[in-house]
Amino acid sequence: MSSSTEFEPKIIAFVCNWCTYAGADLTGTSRLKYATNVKIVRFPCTGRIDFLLLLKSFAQGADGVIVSGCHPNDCHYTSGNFHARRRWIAFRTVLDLMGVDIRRIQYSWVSAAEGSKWADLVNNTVADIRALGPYAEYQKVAEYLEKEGFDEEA
Amino acid sequence: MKKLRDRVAALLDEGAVSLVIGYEEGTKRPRPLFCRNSESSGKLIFDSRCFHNLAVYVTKKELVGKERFAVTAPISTLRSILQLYVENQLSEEKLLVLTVDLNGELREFVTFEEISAYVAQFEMKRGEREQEILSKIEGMTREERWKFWMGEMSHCFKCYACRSACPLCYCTKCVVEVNRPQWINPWPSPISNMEWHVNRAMHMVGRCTACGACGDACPVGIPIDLITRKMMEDLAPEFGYIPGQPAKQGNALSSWKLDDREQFIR
Amino acid sequence: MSEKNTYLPYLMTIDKVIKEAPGVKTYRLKFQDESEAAAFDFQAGQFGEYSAFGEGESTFCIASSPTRKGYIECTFRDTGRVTSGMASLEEGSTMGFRGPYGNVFPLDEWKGKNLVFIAGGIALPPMRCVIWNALDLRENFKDITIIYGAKSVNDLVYKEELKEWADRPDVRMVTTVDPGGQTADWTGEVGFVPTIVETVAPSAENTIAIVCGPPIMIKFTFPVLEKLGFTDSQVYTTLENRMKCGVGKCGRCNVGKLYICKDGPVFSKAELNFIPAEEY
Amino acid sequence: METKYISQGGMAQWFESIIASGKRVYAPVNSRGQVDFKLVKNLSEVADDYIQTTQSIKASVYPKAEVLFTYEKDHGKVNLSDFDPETIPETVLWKVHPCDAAGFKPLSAIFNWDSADKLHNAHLVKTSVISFSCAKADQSCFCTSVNGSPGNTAGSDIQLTVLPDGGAIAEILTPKGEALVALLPPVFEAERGDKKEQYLVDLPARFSLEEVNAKLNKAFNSTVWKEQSERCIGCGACAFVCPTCACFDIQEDVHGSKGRRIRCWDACGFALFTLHTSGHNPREHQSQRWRQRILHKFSYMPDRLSVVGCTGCGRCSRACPVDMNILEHITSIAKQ
Repeated sequence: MSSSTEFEPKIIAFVCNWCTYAGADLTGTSRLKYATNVKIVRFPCTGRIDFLLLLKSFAQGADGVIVSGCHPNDCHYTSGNFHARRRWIAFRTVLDLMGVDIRRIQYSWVSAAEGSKWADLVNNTVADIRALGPYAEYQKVAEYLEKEGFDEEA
Repeated sequence: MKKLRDRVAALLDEGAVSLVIGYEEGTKRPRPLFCRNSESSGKLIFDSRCFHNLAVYVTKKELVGKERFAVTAPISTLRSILQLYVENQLSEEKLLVLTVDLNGELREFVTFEEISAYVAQFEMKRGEREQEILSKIEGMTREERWKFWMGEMSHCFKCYACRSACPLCYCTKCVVEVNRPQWINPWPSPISNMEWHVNRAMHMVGRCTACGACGDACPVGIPIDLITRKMMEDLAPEFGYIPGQPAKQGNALSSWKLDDREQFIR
Repeated sequence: MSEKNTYLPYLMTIDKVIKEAPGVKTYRLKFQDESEAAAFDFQAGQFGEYSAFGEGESTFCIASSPTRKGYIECTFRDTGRVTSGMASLEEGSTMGFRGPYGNVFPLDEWKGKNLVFIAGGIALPPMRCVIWNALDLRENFKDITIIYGAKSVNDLVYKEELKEWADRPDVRMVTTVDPGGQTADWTGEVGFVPTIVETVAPSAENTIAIVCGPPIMIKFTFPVLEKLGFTDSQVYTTLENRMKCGVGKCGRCNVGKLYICKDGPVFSKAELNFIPAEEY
Repeated sequence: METKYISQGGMAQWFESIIASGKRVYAPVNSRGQVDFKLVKNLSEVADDYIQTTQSIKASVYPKAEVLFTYEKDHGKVNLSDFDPETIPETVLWKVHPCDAAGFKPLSAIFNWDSADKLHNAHLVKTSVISFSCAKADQSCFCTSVNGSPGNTAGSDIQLTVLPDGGAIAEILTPKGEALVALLPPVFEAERGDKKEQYLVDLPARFSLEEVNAKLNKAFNSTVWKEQSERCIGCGACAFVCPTCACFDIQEDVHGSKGRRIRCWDACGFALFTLHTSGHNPREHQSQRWRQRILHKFSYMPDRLSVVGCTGCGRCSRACPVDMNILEHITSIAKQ
């Protein structure tokens, strides 16, 4: 029923290979329906997901980002997700200080057995981002190159 | 001052050290001095205006050479030296640390344990400038913070003085120089400038000792030191370390706790 | 007045891909615009800036001879962002080229002389240009000797051409590999280039030696040539430094006062005496 | 060249007519504790009490990052679109110091010495410089030692020398300057015989360029480079605030099938500036890079381009985090 003018959020999901990717796979094989706004990028482990990738996603036009992996104690590499969790805490702190809209980054644990949790996660995130609207604030700045030579006043 | 000069001259004359990194009077304010013989020790000064972080030089191999050397270190430099030691960048055999304490007494630290005990007496506090800007930022809405920092970031022209002045930025190849993939664009633009400074802050988590060298070095006056300082303040209680003192249990991002906060994770 | 934008490359089509050695390829490039092709001219020794669109530009010599019209060739090793971008291109894809830049080998001055070409490893491409140039004008020169060495048999580039040169009666071809780099059926020499130059011992009489290779090879070959009686004005080399613009502006490639991109890349040993060796 | 008098009120009216003409006007503005050139609309925004802007006016004719051309890939083919000089707007730089205006000559010498640089020249054509002679200087200033002076008109289209009454001597130096005067001719009154020199700061020369040049010709292997550069931490602050430093990098910005090639500022002081792919680095040590900076400005450029690569603005000394003072270093080389 969506009209052509309704905002469809673009969402990039960075997921670990062992839990969330398998979980998302289960969502599909279980024939659970969920929003199609998400593009999945598979990583070996949440510990491998560089924080700059999240910023790159916004610069390239994403309105929201999902980062998801194994539940604590379930990491295929024992502690990758614990390291990732620490990094997320730090990353949220610095992004919040810089005034980046951290509501647009959704972190989650989704196991290989949680197909329905993945569907809920995506649906909820899409709804949240839809309510927030496009991340134009970030995208506008990302397009900017020093054309004028001197700094323009903001 | 005389005690310091005499001691440095003696160290150099005895051959106990081959180099002493200290301060001399500069054209605007004190600047780093490299004493390689006892004559130049007469130029040494050490007072409250000496705040350039000399720890930036102690990891430069072409500068310090293979022999034992000494550094005259105010508190900020001491903190950085400790952090560098924790990161296995320094050894006690190679470095002798001198300072003048609050009573004007010359002190010599042979072990890092001694430095650690000395540094622990000093609490990290915001200075007037830090307090003024940070409380302004803390009072802003998210949108205002974004506007504030984007305004600041638009001034950055990527001279990397912040990186060069930081004692803890000792990587031989920085992430900005990696071009496969090109993580951070080499030209200045507000977004890539922000990516660089966020990246710098992330690499400093649990390591930054808030010496302020990066902010002081910035030729265009961006208060970048406050990004890492605020990170330090906010994350120290969370990750269980004391600001300005190296974490005993390893660096914040190379360790973790089972009960790290996770209410933001769905 | 419409000035030309120096940085705007010619569009080229990759006409042919030749695999030379592990990681080393030669591309034959043809101009997409016929009027540009007709107006284009270069001389042996010159170089250009090659673009892989999406990755950037990289500096290589023009490896084909100016006597072979209608195309240029470049030989490169897949080592960095641009070269790996180039290596992933296929026949028929588009590349960019700016040039020709830099000075030239003074082939006219060398008329009636013997030529000795000494090259090592991936430094044969700049030499190949002038070798073919000389061979295509064979009657202009007396004896031609080519001494070429690489780390191993596998690392020799232009294998077909090495054979062709070896088979020519009017060329003395010596190929060598570093000790340990030979294969069971290797029939060439075994030894480092400077040593082989000493054994081959070309006469310095009325001869020009052109040396091109890694800095270490050049460093040890120059004294050998001196011992054989070559004066500084009889020895030529081409230098390489990192470049971005190719036209003397970006500030990278200068050696003392001289810009390799403008005053070089071809230098006689006599000219090298006036620039600081530590900067190249 | 013609000399006129313009009153304080006249200057304000003239400024307004320049703004009204639609040209972009950049002037020194004091904000965030720094004075730098910014787009302005009112004379009241222009900073008053300062010695020098942090950055030079270099960026007006040589932007920090500029698109050389754009391209689009389409099934193995590539379509190029060239840089268009028409996109550059008419720009007026207000209240430029003579040392900044003088920087255009060495900058253009680098960009045009062999082949013309289309981008730089496009900016140059569209840029007019209204300089203000200097009544003040600080201990970093040394324009008089490098062929300049507080009233040097090189590179300016109009130079104003402010008088005690708030008015100014207006030297109209070029056709571009005349065009600016033509925006409001009546405010340019007949000159009153004011002596310009009287209103300039007195800045004795600190060294002789010829002497420095002669010393540098023999200094390549001197130990002075290592001694002077020991405290240098290898950042690019000096190069980026310099009005004449022109070293650049060429980089690629790609988004899917579209891309643009970008020229951006670079600095010879960076460790990786000259690094070869092989790992070999001709200027591996900071001392070699410091030597390159000084020799390029004071030896190579005078010899090859007949222009000294320094205008004595002193910005590098002010910007340096570790007090690498160029005046101090050059003076000590001259005395050796």
